[in-house]
Amino acid sequence: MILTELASTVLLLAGGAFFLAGTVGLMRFPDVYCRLHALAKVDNLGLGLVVLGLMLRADGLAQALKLGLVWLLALAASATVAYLVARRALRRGIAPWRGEGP
Amino acid sequence: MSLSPFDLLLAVMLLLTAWRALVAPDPFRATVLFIVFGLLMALAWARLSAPDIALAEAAIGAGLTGALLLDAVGHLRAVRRQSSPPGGDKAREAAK
Amino acid sequence: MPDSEHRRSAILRPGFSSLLSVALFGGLWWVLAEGAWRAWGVGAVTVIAAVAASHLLWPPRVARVSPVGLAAFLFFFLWQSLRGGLVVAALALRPRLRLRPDLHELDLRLPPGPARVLLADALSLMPGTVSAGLAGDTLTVHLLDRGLVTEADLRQAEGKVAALFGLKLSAGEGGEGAGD
Amino acid sequence: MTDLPLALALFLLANLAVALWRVLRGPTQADRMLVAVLFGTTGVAILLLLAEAQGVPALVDAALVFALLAAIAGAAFSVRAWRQSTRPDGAKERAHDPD
Repeated sequence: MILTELASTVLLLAGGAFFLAGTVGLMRFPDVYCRLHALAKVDNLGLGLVVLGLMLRADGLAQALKLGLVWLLALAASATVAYLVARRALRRGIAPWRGEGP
Repeated sequence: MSLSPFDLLLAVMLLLTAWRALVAPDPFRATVLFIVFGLLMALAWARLSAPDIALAEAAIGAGLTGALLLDAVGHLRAVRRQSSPPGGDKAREAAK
Repeated sequence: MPDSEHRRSAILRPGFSSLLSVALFGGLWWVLAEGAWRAWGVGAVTVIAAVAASHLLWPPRVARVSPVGLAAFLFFFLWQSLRGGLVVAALALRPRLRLRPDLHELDLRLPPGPARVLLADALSLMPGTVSAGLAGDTLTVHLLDRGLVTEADLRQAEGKVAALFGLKLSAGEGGEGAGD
Repeated sequence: MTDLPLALALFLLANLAVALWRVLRGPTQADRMLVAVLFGTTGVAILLLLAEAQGVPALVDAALVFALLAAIAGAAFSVRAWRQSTRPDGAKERAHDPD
């Protein structure tokens, strides 16, 4: 019992850390495409860890599965939106930032 | 339920987005801010333990209204773009 | 429940696949209702409507999913998305930000349809890649850093998606294990 | 121990505030579209944490709607609000006509 609690706490904190990393990436990355990487991957991993942490606290299988379902839906949504944004930005002619030299 | 730092921050964000949406220079930006306001409002309802209103706010207030407003912005742009270039008279005729 | 037998059977043609969808949507309802059995009255109606809608919108046998491929894909996907999050987080937190972003054009060997969509979506969640366009047979991928991803990585992902749908890719290096 | 979800929700809200400021500042319209992705993950996480912190499981449903809306808003952003392209190949966009 105490072990589940501990694991849940660790997972939640780790999730929070990933959200922080995602925000840092969002602030520092140079263009839309790179920011998409930060949002689509790091934040989703953070959400996954938070969901896992909350699943350990859920009162039943169905409730835990529902949390997992929310995560899956969020994954699908952000992957799709990331694709749409990137495609639209590319079609609008927003050139990707190329770092120092080729 | 006393006022927690969470509520305070949320309230500040709500006021900020509302103000920015009102003074936004172009419709697209105003619409984005409107959607953000709606989603933050849904969080506020969630904080007030009103899940049903949070759901309705997110679905109708932010989602449906936001999509409609975005559609309207697209229409406005298309109309403005057709009427602005010198060869655009034909297109405006067709729209009528 | 079966008020108009022939109409229902017209909607739900292939027996096994509709049975599968009933089980799937039923399970989904069970999860959504958080295991509350009282909600079954509404649930039954919803499940039937969902099955009918899914058959109308997405006729069966468009895609046949292989269970082994599904398991392999899920494992690969979860592992890769964990790695993706870690790698990009490390890049973001590095004190000196040094990125070399690039666009990469990938010639797809997957057939058009759900397989390509799944690949595009999955790549967006894997380390260092975001799909940015699908035109003809070419998938444009934005790379966060050129040193992070190789063509072989993309081909591996393509191979996993192919295995999920039980497809055999034509020629090429990435065509590992597309079993039935 | 039970305060952890609420504390984490506050932390995520602070993250969201910072990220929102960054995203809404632009510079391109594509940057602003990122709010859809942002709320699809951070907003969902905050709602799930609130559901746990306040003992209101129904908020999980609201989180589901959030995730769904992120997809809809993203599609509306990219398909609806940007139906014209700045490049001269606008033949496809022209196909749409108001009656």
